[in-house]
Amino acid sequence: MSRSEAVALGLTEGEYDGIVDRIGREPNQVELAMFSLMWSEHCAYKHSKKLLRTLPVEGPRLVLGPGENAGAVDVGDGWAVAFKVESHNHPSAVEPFQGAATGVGGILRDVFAIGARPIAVLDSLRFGEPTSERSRYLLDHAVAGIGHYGNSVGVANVGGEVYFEAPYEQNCLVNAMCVGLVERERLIRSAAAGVGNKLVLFGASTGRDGIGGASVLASAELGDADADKRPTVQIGDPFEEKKLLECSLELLDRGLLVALQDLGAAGLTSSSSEMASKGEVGLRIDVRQVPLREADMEPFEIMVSESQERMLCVCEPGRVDAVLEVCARWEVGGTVIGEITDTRRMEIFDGDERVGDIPVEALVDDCPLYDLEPAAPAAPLYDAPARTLEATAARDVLLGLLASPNVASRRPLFEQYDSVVGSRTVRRPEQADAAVLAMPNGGAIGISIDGNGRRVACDPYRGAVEAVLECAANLACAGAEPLGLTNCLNFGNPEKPHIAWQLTEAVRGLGDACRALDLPVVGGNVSLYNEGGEGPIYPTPVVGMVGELPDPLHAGRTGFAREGDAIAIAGPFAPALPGSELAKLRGEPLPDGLPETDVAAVRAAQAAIRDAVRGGRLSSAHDVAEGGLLTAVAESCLAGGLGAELELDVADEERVFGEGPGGFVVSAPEAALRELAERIPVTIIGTVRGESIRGPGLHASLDELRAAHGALAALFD
Amino acid sequence: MPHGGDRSVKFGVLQFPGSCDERDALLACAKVADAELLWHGDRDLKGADAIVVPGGFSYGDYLRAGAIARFSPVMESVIEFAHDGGLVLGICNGFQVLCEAGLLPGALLPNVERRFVCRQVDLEVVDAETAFTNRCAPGELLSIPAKHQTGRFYAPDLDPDLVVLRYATGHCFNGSQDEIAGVRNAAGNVFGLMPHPEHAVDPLTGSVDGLSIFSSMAHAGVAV
Amino acid sequence: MDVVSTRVRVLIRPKEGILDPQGKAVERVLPALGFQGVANVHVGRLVELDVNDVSQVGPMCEKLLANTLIEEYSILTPEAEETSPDVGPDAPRG
Amino acid sequence: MDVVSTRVRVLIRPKEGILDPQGKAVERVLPALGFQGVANVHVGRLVELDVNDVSQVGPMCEKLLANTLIEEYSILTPEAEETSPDVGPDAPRG
Ligand SMILES: Nc1ncnc2c1ncn2[C@@H]1O[C@H](COP(=O)(O)OP(=O)(O)O)[C@@H](O)[C@H]1O
Ligand SMILES: [Mg+2]
Repeated sequence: MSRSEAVALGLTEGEYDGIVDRIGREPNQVELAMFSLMWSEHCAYKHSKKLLRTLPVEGPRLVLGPGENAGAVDVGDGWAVAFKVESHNHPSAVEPFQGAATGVGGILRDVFAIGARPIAVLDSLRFGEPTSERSRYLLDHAVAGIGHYGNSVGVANVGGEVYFEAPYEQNCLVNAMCVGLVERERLIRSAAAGVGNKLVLFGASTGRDGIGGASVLASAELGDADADKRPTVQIGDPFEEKKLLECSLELLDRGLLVALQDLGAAGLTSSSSEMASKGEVGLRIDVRQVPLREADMEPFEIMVSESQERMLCVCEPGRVDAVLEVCARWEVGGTVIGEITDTRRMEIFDGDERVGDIPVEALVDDCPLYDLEPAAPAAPLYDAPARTLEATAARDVLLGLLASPNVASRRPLFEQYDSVVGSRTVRRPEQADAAVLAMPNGGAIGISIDGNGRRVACDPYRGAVEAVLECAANLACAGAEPLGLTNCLNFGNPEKPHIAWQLTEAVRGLGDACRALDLPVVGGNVSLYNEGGEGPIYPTPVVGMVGELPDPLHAGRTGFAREGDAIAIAGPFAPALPGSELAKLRGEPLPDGLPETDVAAVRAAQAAIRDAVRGGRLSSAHDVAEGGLLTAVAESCLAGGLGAELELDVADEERVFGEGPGGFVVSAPEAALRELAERIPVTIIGTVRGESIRGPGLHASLDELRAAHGALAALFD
Repeated sequence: MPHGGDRSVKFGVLQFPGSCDERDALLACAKVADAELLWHGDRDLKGADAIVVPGGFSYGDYLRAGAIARFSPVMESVIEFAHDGGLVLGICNGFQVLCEAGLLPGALLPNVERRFVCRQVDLEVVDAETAFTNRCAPGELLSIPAKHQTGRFYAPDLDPDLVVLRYATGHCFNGSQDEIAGVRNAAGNVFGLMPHPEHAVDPLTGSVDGLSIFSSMAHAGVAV
Repeated sequence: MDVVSTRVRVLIRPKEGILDPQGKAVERVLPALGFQGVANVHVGRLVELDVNDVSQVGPMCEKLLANTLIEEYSILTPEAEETSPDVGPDAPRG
Repeated sequence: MDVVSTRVRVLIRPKEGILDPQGKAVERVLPALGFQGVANVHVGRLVELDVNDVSQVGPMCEKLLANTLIEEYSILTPEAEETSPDVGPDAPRG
């Protein structure tokens, strides 16, 4: 194989030379295919690994940190919760239905690969403005794909987020998070162990799906040549996944496995070599044993195929029959394809012929890591958004905000997802700021996913801090205390200094926020090169968080619940208009920087809110986010079906529509609010009453609010 | 026991490779009686007094929802069991399986809006005398989640006496004929509905109204 | 063995009179994409299969491939004209 | 107006090499129902429509009816033999 072929596969000349150096000769086709994937950005994290090492990964409740297929935290009584978020951006930009569906499939496998039963999915989406036909198409099909896959496998989709911003027009983001439940002692690792043990592939047969797909796709900017990459889309089959899931868990239940690993990006190549690397062993694989969907596949194609719904396990030779029996019962066709050796080499055979022979370490660990060369941009990177709102009267601004795509109700999306399967969903979407799921030990967990890319574009450091705080605030409103965090770093081309700067600053923000909250990062994913012809996406670190609450009966609610309750704004809330949703609707350019946040004060406010919710002292709690205070009040009105009488100076736009972390709209009897005021700032702003929002200079009926808030329905005709 | 079920009754809950709701159904049954999962590939109903065909996607729902599942070995036994008068409840996909198997009248078509919808709906008890609703009051409203893409009930020339549950006004999102949510067979021992009573058996998750379906069956199971 | 197999296509569509929301949706979208003069759109299923015995396809449809309460089907074989049980090609049976 | 419309059928199926779990599922269940000698089962979609201008059907398929990334289609008109873009009926285009 030649250097030019290596370059065509996405390697640099220097990397190619490095490969030749490490194996002592030119790689053949199979070896080059394997290297090109394992040394891709997607698998090797070559532009992000050094940064990721700066994130805190320790915590008292940590069970499994980064490095495994999913991270996990302890939720008590022997139970652990596993979770991870992953991107499927490029595949979804090419084929949104299958791209999003297989994104869900992939993250489910990561979770059951460590032995956890997936119990929840959340999805985090970014599209261009819905005025664009392409954005509507992507939205429609991505949501349908997510629903199709998760609903069919029977994992509740309990939350998510979607933003519409012009910079995502050419490059949508589809991130999916999965949460699983496992008894701690049942967790299984992916390290291959035991020389002579057998490698069993089970699940779907192998076709040409995604050959040169995800890895190459995820490592190259999408240009006009998209069409050429199309034939490689992966197709998902959730029915196969469901069988694979049950089969995997049964294999573990019966104690038949030494190691388990899913096949994701780079297929058999990455799954097998990573198992070998972690276990410090070698593997011998015969591609001829791999059940194929298409007869004439080349060994290299078999090694890199990204056919979905496949798993790899290691078992002792004496247990092979039992393993294959369980596979047969679940109709997922298990096949022994190789065994563990002590060579620390990946030896690939086609029958008797050795077609590849690479040191595991060279393949998995030796990819050069690059230093970023960050430079803050001298001029704004992003155009000002288009002006879409002219109104200035508070009522019209409020209705405009409620109808804006980033604020409007997500019901038309989430109703396409089964949020109740499993019978443990205590809070569904729009009932609370975080989803709440009951746990087998009588407690519950809260889950949220968040990340406002526009704020990060304004200020990569503070925007990333805000994403973490927002997620934690959502949990606090549900009464949950964060235990751990996962993240997906969606950025443009890191080889460009300004993108490198965004990435570096955002990771610094994530790390600082996590340290300030004493939260470990349990895992995550990085998606780079998210750029279209028109420039990079907004830098979008998506943060997923899992927290615990002792008693699901006291899970918080967003909606006002009782006429006569006092309404208050609580917390160290210092709103500002620049960078807000209202500023966007008014077409204002992004500010260069966001106000500094007193993270410790926000943390204290979250603790106070959480305690009050857990104690049953608050009727409702909702954090102030996009659209500011008045929008948050309106959302609590709509969620509870109750109006509000407010004493607020609505002419003070900064106060009622400005944004910033640390604010909570709460409702409760006055005495409870006085008690809360002993811990954090609390200002009573009105009373829960009637069927409208009213106050000096403000009147809008619940029906008017509801109609505005329902704006997204029109996108799903 | 809150709903006066009877431990001497035993539910069998079918499990297909793609069932999603069988564990939830099993737990719901276990609240009122004994319950056990029955594997799709086995013909043995293990002495069950009542059968639940749960929701999910049985065999992936390829071709048509429930089309392939009806030919499974366990369904052969269930068909026989039903013909002998045994109580059979089909939920969502299970309802579709029972229609495909000819145990219930009609068929289920794609929702008028084509999309999958997951929503808490109110169901009106039209007939409170059946083996599946004897613990309900006539006209009572049950709040139960519905979640499906193929739930538009269609049965030309349906005997109106067979209608057991109807969607309350404004709650029928799928376009079902006469807003029918659940029907029984003429003999009264087989019942199917699209919404999911097994997800409404615990106040924590929003409603306990689904429990009365299971406790009615447990009650009727003793009587049989 | 010397069995010759035949490629058969089964066309399955919603019975007449049954609301076909998929067909309606396509019909509604086409004009917006610039396609005029389209009517009576119906969306159904296509099953293609190689069979040794073409006479078995009818029973397969009745038993599995179609639900004749809601669907009608017709069978296309390479030699024969379109066949559908009982009736001619333009008024396929239900 | 005197436009004559034509009933056209569009047959859409998974492209070769693309996973077709439906086809596989049907193929697996048929023998169990007593139907032997069936192979290569594929399940796809059927769109039937009346059009004034048959030449528009190809563009409709490209733009809306088929997902040409993963599906291939062929067009059946009453007069003409089956047409599919570029290639003959037995090797429908991808
Ligand atoms: N942004 C991130 N923060 C923390 N950990 C990360 C991040 N991105 C990736 N990781 C960790 O790096 C490892 C490799 O990730 P990935 O290649 O996505 O795994 P997989 O192939 O199992 O999906 C995982 O353990 C993952 O959790
Ligand atoms: Mg993995």
